[in-house]
Amino acid sequence: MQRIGVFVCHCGTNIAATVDVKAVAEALGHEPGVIVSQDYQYMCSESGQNLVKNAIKEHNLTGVVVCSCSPRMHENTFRKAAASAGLNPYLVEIANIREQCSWIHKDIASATEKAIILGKAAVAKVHLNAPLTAGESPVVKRALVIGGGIAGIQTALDIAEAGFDVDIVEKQPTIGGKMAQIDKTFPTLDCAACILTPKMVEASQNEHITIHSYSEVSDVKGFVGNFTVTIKKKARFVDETKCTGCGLCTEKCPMNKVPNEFNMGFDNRSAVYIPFAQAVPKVATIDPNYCMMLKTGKCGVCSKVCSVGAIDYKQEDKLIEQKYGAIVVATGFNPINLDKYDEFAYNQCPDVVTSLELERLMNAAGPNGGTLLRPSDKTHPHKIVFVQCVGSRCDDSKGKPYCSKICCMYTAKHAMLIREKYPDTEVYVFYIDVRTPGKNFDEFYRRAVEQYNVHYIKGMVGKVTPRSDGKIDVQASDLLANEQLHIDADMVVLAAAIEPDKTARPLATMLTTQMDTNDFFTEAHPKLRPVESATAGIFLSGACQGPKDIPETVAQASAAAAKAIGLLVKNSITCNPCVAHSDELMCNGCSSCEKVCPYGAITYIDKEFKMPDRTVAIRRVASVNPAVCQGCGACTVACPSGAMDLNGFSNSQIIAEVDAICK
Amino acid sequence: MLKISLDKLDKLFEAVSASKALYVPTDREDGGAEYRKYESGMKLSSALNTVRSAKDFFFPQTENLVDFKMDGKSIEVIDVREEAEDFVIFGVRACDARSFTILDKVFLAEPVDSYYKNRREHGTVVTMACTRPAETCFCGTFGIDAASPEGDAACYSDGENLFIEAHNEKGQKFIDSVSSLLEEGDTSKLEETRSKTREILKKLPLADLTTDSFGGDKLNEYFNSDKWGVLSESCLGCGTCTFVCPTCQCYDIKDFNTGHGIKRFRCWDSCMYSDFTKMAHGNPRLTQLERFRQRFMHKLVYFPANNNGEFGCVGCGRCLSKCPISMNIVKVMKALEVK
Amino acid sequence: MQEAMINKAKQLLADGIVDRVIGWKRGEFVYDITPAIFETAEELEKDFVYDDFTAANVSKYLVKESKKEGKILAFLKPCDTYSFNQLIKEHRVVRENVYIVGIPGGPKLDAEKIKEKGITGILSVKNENYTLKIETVYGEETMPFYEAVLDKCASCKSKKHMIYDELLGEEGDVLDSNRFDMVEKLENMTAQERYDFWREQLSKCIRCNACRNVCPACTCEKCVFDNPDSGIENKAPADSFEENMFHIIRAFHVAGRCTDCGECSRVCPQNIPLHLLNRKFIKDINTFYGEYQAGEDTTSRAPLNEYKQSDCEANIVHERGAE
Amino acid sequence: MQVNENKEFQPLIVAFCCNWCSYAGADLAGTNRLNYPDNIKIIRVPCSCRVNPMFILRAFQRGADGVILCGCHPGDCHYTSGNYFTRRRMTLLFSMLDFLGIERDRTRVEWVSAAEGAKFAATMNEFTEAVKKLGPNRRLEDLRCRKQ
Repeated sequence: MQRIGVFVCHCGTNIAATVDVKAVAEALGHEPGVIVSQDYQYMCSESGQNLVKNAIKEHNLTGVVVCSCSPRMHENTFRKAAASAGLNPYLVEIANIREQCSWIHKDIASATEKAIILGKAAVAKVHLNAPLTAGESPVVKRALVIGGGIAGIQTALDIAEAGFDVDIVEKQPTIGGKMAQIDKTFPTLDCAACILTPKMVEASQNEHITIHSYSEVSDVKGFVGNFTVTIKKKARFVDETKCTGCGLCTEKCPMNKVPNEFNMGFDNRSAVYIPFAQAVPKVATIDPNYCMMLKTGKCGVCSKVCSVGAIDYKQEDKLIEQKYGAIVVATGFNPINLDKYDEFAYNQCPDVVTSLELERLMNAAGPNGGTLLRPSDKTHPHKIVFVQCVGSRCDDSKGKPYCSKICCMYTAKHAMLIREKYPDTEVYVFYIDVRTPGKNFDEFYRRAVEQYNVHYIKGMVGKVTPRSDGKIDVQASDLLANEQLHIDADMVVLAAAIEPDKTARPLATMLTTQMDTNDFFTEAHPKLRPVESATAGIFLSGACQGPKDIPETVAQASAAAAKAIGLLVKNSITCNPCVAHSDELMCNGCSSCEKVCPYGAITYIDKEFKMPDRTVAIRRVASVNPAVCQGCGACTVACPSGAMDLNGFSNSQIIAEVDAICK
Repeated sequence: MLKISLDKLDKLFEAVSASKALYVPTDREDGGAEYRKYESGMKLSSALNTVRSAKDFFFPQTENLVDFKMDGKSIEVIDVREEAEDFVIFGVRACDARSFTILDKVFLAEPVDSYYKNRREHGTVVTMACTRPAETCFCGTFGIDAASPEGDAACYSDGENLFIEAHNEKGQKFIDSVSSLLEEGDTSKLEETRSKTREILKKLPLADLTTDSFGGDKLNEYFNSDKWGVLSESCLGCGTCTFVCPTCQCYDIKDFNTGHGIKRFRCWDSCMYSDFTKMAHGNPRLTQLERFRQRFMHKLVYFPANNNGEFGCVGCGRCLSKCPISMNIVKVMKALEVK
Repeated sequence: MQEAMINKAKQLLADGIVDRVIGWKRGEFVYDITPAIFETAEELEKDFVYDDFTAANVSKYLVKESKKEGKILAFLKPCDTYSFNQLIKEHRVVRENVYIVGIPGGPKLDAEKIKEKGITGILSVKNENYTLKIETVYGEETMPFYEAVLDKCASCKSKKHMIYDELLGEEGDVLDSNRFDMVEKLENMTAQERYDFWREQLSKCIRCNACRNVCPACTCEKCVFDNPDSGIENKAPADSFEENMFHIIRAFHVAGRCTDCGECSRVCPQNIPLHLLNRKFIKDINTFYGEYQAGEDTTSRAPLNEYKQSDCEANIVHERGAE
Repeated sequence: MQVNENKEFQPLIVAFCCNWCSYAGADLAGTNRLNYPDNIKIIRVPCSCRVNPMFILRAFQRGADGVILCGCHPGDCHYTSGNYFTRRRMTLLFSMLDFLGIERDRTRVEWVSAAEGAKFAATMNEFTEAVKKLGPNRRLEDLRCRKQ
């Protein structure tokens, strides 16, 4: 039999002025199960709380209803009070008779009547409340950062700085990412390599950081504080521990006509290679697609020249399993493929390049040693046309609906750098809008226009046609002057839209995180939780969450690190006990709940059951991980059999409230 | 025998319904027939029988037994029983008429079911002889003559006139109440019709089905028969057969919380349901095989064992045409019977 | 076709590819055909039937049967393959334990439709050039084949099998059916007319649960209506509200999962057009969220288990059509 | 259903409010002393997606004349996606109720943020008026539950 105490608060005159609190206490005292019903001036005050505590002890209460202000205000207060008096805190319910009654109604009679109904609903609910205990789940004090670009490096450094072990998984042979390919950075025009490579070295030397280069995440299990991740270390056919990075093998390799992806294919590398001089780890990798030894078994030059015997043609992919408390996703971006953009002649004309290709063409470590030459005939271009928004802000299926955010600024940078170095070169920029919000960004762009006389023309390029004389005819419209233009350019640079890395979607599936339709990871809250994914323990860093420039990426990387550290410093996490749970006898394993869970808290297990007909059967049933579940209840409605229910807001509790209100 | 011309039937209905509720089978738009309370202009159904049996009149699908009024912590018990008003059911077929005898054995035996008895006493059953039995009919198996139905009063049609005779006092009272509309008629054509009907009954596909292999003493013979597995394997466990059956009499008693009180009601239950007769310890019949067996064993063995050999089936054929998977008592009897 | 099926089943049994066969067994009459399991060639020879009255969808039986030892052969009509696919998607059947032979589907006949014509005492029914020759104890009757076709077949959505290991007979196409016509007709009525229509229909309900128990999408271990703790348990409609609620919730629980196999209406002893409720959901899903056919595949997300940010708001219901 | 002195029909309205946005919005309406009718009785749920169609039917069964469901604006759900599921479920449910001839103005979904106290009050005022116009719920009530 329930022994329920009801406590009606006056809240000074806040409630008592419009609600007859005595009448409310009197009426609720007659409800079944209620054995004590009192009113008091300020229930949340020390003495008010004592009233509740004493009543719990004196009457051995099994449930408490406080008719007072919003539960958002004092639910915790009264739960704590109950707990200190030895009553499970989840046996307390609040009837909101202030914000939702006394403050909005003027007529005392009807406000009192409503307060009584709200109180009855709370009594009806508390009848069905079950004592709940917040579970605890230990936290593994190690973080995983997926992606070794500037975002991943920064996050890893910050986490390591706090004293936690952190592993970086990078699919390329070296960390560094896109930033390593960039020449200069806006708006300061300092050299990207000069600011990035010290960080790469720092990461490699930090005792807390382990870099798994040339590796991929192949499986993720577990949940916040306790992920088990399988990392596939791809065979690089070079013993990382032995290789000194001397580079002799790369010089001697006879297969030296492999397109060099680091330089966007503008020059060649050998089959055994180190991506670039400052690569971290500085270890050679054998490209199995080109290596003669691996393909035909005939060659072995690199093995012969290696003085430390690091070459190992028999090396195989290796799976390593590691436990982590937190995972940070930093998988970054790529420019989109421009094959569908025939109008810009990207595939027909070598002098039509993307902005990232231009970075390499202008880079001192690039194919031309930093001299800007046309890829076709290695001559100086004198007229360069930049086309903005190639594939960005597109409403057709060819491109992306969003703004890639960084193009306006890097194009201004390119234009400025070219005008600075080659003042005889004319630069045209065709744009839809110039978007330069950011510290010193607009000033930077205005310098390009005002100081460097870059021709900014509002309008889209309609067609790019390579001509037989080597020039490129650029047909465009100038929207402001309202005229059609033809420019005979030497080079055309396309600001290709950027998109999330292709590895992101399968990764999101493994991590049970959400993605938007463009494959950008979805943050837990667009304003208030921008670096967390909705899945607890998974954080987002850099362009995997949305287009970002370097300063923003680094800021977000550090923010993600801070969130991860906030998790890792805890020895265990307290779980919200108001979580879903599945009645295994009723569950039919249909997976509906799993599909609507935003947190990946539901998994399926095959379990042996004694069936009602005395047989034993293996059944697939849902299992909710209380450490991951956040208690939204989406699964409870998706479940047709009603096997899934929610602690604290159970079907029967809500129905009891409905019944009480409609009585 | 007294008669009334078939085209004056509405006059008879008007007269009866003027003083008490009269229920007649009528056609629904969807092709089925059902009993409806007679109102002017209503046409008597031409269908052989109604989809639901006539047992509803005495044993409705749900019925309120008692109310509890709750006010705060106090509970008051309210007796909802009221004396039923007189009513007449017209057009009951021979099979359904026999079903009342079977239900009486259950509900009127001690302890008497006062709710059932109340309605039974106030209801007059006017039956109607069949002239066009269907292939699913097998009332003859249970000794029922479709051409001479039981009931308080019985009607027979010869295609032009409706003849009516009383079987008891209640029936006589009914006839007396409409005697001004009736006149003495020549039954020679009627006898012809009845013998024709009996000829048809003999030609029906199930005419040779007998109960010879069944009865109260056959428990051991059939309970562990290996036929039950195959017979029940496709049973969906729905309640169609039990709910259209005129003799199924099981019910469940439940409480419904109205918010301001409790209504204790009973409703039909089905032995085909997995929670049938579920008790604190669980369920006595755990598999569909057991539940399926229960239903047919009850009709063919247990019921006759307790009721002087009377079977719990009247051969109306409803389950034959309504079972979603066409499994039925005839198939069970044919599978089990010893030839 | 029946002969070819029996031969196929005998061969698969003989080759040890399957251990059992689920099909249909001959009844007492021409139309009362029962789904059944066959284990030997002799049983098949004796009782296996596939004809114009063989309408029952056997896919739901595979929930149980596929979990037993050995492999079972199931003959699935096109409409049944949708149900089976949906069951695979919801992990209700063990695919590996079922050998599916796709067979041509309907139109199948409805004995009730014949009886509605006043034809009774049926002894045999023969289809001669789409005229039914019906022998009865009262003499021979005829009626056009198409007037006796099951409603579910009259608005057939597909003659194409969505899943099979082997096909017998020709493969058909997905059809451009008129299955939403009645739903549309109701939508165009006034609210009062719709209310009256459904009250008349649903008040016939005797809560026999045939619709639920035959439904291949209703495979819950324990139905909410049988569960005293669910808050909506009820065994018999004691009030018109309960008639409404049962059918609303039943249809809602299969919304986005119902393949429109039509079994619910076929088995309803009271001829309630239950499929209209399911079709209403299907039509709404198609209109609001894009064409979706449950059972077409085994991987797509059910419409109620996914969303788009651009989905319409619920008040679209208030904005549409006449009140 | 309540009948006050001047015999104007007073509908009973159940409002399900998600804890994070709409319930907070209702609190804000209170804090700002924005009046709305006492016909509205709020039930707090963690997220609008917790609301099972059977709760809504239950309310009508027990005598509610209108049911309104409030949640975070699309995109702002505390649980990221709950209200998107709510939107689909309720669109279909309401459409079905409409199909069965239940007055469509008895049900509503409204997105109210924690900052929209004024919107909450205005919505409740509007909804109450709309339900008043319809009169008592007769098509989806359980006669056994009607108050004598």
